[in-house]
Amino acid sequence: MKRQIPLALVFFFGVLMIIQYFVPHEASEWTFEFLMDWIYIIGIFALALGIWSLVKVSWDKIRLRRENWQYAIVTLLGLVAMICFGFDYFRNVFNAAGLQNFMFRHFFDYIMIPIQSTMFSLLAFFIASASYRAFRARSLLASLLLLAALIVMIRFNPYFGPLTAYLEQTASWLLNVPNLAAKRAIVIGVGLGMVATALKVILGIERAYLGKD
Amino acid sequence: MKEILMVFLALLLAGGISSAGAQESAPPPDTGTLVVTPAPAPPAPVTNLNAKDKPNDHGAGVVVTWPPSADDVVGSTKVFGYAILRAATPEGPFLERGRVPIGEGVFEDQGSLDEVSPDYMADHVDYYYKVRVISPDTTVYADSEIIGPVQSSGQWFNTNKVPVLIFVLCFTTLAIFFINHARRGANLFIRPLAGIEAVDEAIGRATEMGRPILYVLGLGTASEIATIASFTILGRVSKKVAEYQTGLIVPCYDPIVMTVAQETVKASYLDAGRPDAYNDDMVYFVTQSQFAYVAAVNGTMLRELPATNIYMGKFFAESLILAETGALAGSIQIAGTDEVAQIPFFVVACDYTLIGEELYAASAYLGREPVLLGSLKAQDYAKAAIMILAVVGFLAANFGWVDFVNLFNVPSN
Amino acid sequence: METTTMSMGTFLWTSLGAFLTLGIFSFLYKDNPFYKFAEHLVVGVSAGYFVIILWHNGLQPNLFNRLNDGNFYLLWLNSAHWWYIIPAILGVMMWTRFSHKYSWVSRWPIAMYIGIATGLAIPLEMKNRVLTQLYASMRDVQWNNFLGNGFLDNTAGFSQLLVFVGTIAALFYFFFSKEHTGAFKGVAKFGIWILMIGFGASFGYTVMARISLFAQRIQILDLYTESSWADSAPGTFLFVWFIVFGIFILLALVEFIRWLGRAKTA
Amino acid sequence: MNIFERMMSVDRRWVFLFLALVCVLTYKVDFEVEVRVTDEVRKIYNFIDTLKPGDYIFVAIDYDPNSLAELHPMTYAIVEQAWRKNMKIVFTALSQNGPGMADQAIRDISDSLKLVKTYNGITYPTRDIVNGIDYIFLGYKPYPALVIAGMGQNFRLPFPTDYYGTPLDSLPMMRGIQNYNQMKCVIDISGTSGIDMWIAYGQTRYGFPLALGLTGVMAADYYPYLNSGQVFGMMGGILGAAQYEKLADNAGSALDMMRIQLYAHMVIILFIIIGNIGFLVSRRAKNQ
Repeated sequence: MKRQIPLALVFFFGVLMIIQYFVPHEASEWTFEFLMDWIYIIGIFALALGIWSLVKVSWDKIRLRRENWQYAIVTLLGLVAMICFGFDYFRNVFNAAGLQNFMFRHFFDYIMIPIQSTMFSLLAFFIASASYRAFRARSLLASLLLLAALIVMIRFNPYFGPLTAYLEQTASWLLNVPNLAAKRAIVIGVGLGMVATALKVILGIERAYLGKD
Repeated sequence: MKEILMVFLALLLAGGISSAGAQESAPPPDTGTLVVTPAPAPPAPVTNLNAKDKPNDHGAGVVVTWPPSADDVVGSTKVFGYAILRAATPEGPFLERGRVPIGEGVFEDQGSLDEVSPDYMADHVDYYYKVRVISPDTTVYADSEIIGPVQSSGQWFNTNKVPVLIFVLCFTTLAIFFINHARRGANLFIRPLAGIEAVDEAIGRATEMGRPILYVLGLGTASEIATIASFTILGRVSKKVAEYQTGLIVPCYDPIVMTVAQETVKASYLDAGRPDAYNDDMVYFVTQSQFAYVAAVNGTMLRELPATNIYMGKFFAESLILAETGALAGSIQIAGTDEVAQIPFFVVACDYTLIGEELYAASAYLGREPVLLGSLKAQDYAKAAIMILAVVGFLAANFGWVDFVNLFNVPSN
Repeated sequence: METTTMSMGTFLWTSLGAFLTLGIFSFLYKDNPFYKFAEHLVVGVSAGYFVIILWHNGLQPNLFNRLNDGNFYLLWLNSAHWWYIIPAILGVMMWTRFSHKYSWVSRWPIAMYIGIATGLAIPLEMKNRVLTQLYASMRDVQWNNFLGNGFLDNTAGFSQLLVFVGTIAALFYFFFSKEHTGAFKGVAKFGIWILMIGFGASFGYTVMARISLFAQRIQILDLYTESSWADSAPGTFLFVWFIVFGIFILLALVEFIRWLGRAKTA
Repeated sequence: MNIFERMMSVDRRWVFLFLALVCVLTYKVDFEVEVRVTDEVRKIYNFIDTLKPGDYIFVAIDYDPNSLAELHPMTYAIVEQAWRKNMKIVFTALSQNGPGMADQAIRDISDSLKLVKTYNGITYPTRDIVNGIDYIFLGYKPYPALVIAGMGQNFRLPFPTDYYGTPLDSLPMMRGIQNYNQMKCVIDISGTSGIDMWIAYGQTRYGFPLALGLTGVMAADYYPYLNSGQVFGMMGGILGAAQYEKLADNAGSALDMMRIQLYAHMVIILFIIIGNIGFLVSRRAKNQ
């Protein structure tokens, strides 16, 4: 009961969706629409798990006074504040007015955007320090990689006079020929890998997602 | 004044006669101009036209094809284009369904399936078609004979997609054959991968130094292929960790991945006969926000100073930060991802990197599990087939044997 | 980027944004309370944001709108689209994932979801990644224009030949059933060379991506400082502006003095 | 410890400081960086240029604040060009924080539409952008693959109402609009793996013309799809955005940022070369 039915479900829905791809008839379009309608709703409930898990982790952190527990309060306050603003101070929960709420929008524009984009701009510094200390031409392959990288990085640099056009052409050739061949092989390989793993899941061979009971 | 009237009447009569069989199609508009021009001869009507149900569609579609009319010659002023008319009965009212410019020879009459829409076109109902050659002057045209009855219907199999079906079926039989072959204990050869040998070495190193192993499953969700492969590798790594009693830290990004990882690690500890050593805190959820997750994992790295970091799964922009901080913490780093955009960073900053589907090979090789082994061999033989097909196709394309190449061309609707 | 004068409200909000930006940048120096505050704040705020988006954009239109003609007490069974309750129930079943005893209940919706996701993926991924790329590699090489016109011509015959041979060699590198010995060793080596050039090209492109993230932050801070100076009544703005930048300048000074102290004793 | 090992052991924060100084100083000096246009970007511009007023295009804004720097300029340039030519746009945002990005972009571009501007010699009058007439914003749904496949059937399947909660059928612009067939093209501006979903579940299944706006990280990996014709045009990273801004004669933050890019790249190249010279010297010293 605990394992047979989920595996049967996976097999049934998997094969159904494969057949659906090959059948243009209106009935197959109808089943596709019907299943999609259901999956969106199930998917949203699944994502609610993530929120619940964050709240649980933060709450445990506060209750057990774990390290940095004061900041967990900031997390929960931020969560509650956004939910309160998003529902327009709980005035209208069932219409999308909350999305236009002044505080909701400003929290997004002046808290989420600065923090998230600044966090990623740290990457520019990490690349600088990594290129200074980590990117070594240890082997022939690594030096090949670095050489190609340098050519692509110089391509829009105008300070090479007559050489600029050649650099630009080399970089464009590099991107359109060897890079194309490499990425095509990877795409074919990854495609086969995806189909293989998806097949194993449908045939019930791959059961990791169910876990052991 | 009388002569003008007479000529006018003649014009009307001429218009009436020439449109033989035209029932109440739009009456020729009153030209009203006093200039009298002899009625130009109507263009040659279309002959032996053909109408059949549109193949590979979901119904309500008929394709009408016709050879160009005799006057449809390049630059001819007589033919302006073709109009296609449809009626429920041979005598019934003919409604214009569409126009096609000069030189065209095919028209798809696509109706709608839902009864409410004005363009409703029922399946399995007789329809009659005729093609009208229209000239710049709307009063002058020539109709072809009426053909029918023709019925539109939805097909149960899209013949354009046969190549995809063949590839999927061949691959499925290949996979099932090799998996059963592997299950019956056949020793299937896989060449050793540098990255995998390093994983065992690194687990040994972590045990000697008595420092934990950090395993990051990446940012993928539980249904993504790379994450499923990463579960298998995590299963194997945690089995070894259970035997050697080394610490294991698994910060997770996605709640479903976390719960599945917990069960995988619990199962491995069970297999290693040490269910007591497992506690849920080893595998914990951090956050669903990408960068906050990375900052938290960095903090763990600098605090715990793990001997080995293993990154297996789907990684995005944060891969460099993980590898950089890992290098700072002085641990051996083994990475594997099928996220092609992040592989250069792992190749450069980590000791070993599994490129693209070497990650899948690693989960098969490490797991030595017949199922993974079988599916990997199936992929290998499929890859061999593709390489051979590509070479043959390449030679075919270069020596003019084009229809072999077109076998692989699948239109996308 | 022309500077616009600011109202008081916008100024305060931008100052908050600037403060948080500098808070995150302070992580470059070392992990400090400002960074932790900003990091934990964004985790909470983005989770809250996601809840609202999932509610207003997800459950509201797809589930509640369709059920609102029924009433709550009859479990919406009397609404016109009563069958939408079933996915909702399946969704709630997903929540049993956390209770150890009933976690097997959550396997049904997960099985359904993974079944549909993988079933959808197989034909499409096979066609999109394998078949289309295979068809694209069967191209006729322009033997007459083999060396191409100009320095390194993408459309030249030798480029097209190199694309084909490179693809085959790189594919062979990912072939795991044959030990790379003898002639195959050369093919695999050529394959990994092509792969490394491909990764180098990605690396070069990625460096530009990372730098533009930091460059945009400079643009925003520059625009913010310029427009707050340009305002007619700088009195209040100057005061708040100094607080925001002042804190970090002060911190830098403190660290610099401590560093000097350490340099003397080391 | 020879000179290179001492150089390597310098604290990484000095490296950060050096890069920050270089970038800030180059931003303060005003000079023009000449950008040459590659034909992957030109194809997108030409395609949109040939479209007529009243045509529908589909813009998918699938990125988060963390790739705003490269992708916002692309969205601004394309959407402004489309709206200036009186085209109608259907927006979606399939990444977690996408709705906020799209909301901000729509607001900013509608404001900039109120100014009279001349691009490539053509003067465009002010225009008021009205939701429901000039654009539809469908909002967010989780699991992009299933949403993209669903929209191929009918937009109303995954999106019964738009982002603001109004049902699609009550929006004048959506009359007669069923799925991708009524769209002249789909432009996916994304920083996540949502791009593969658009290619596999969208273009491969429904066959509409697809153009991509990618972050620099992913740009190099999509050349196979450009070569095989699944994608007709591609803008890669900030350079792609700058090229598009140059073509549209609408200088925005991308062109303004190019001078920082130029000098920062020189810094990185310098670091790599120095690092590797140090590495070679110390390795040769070790071998002796």
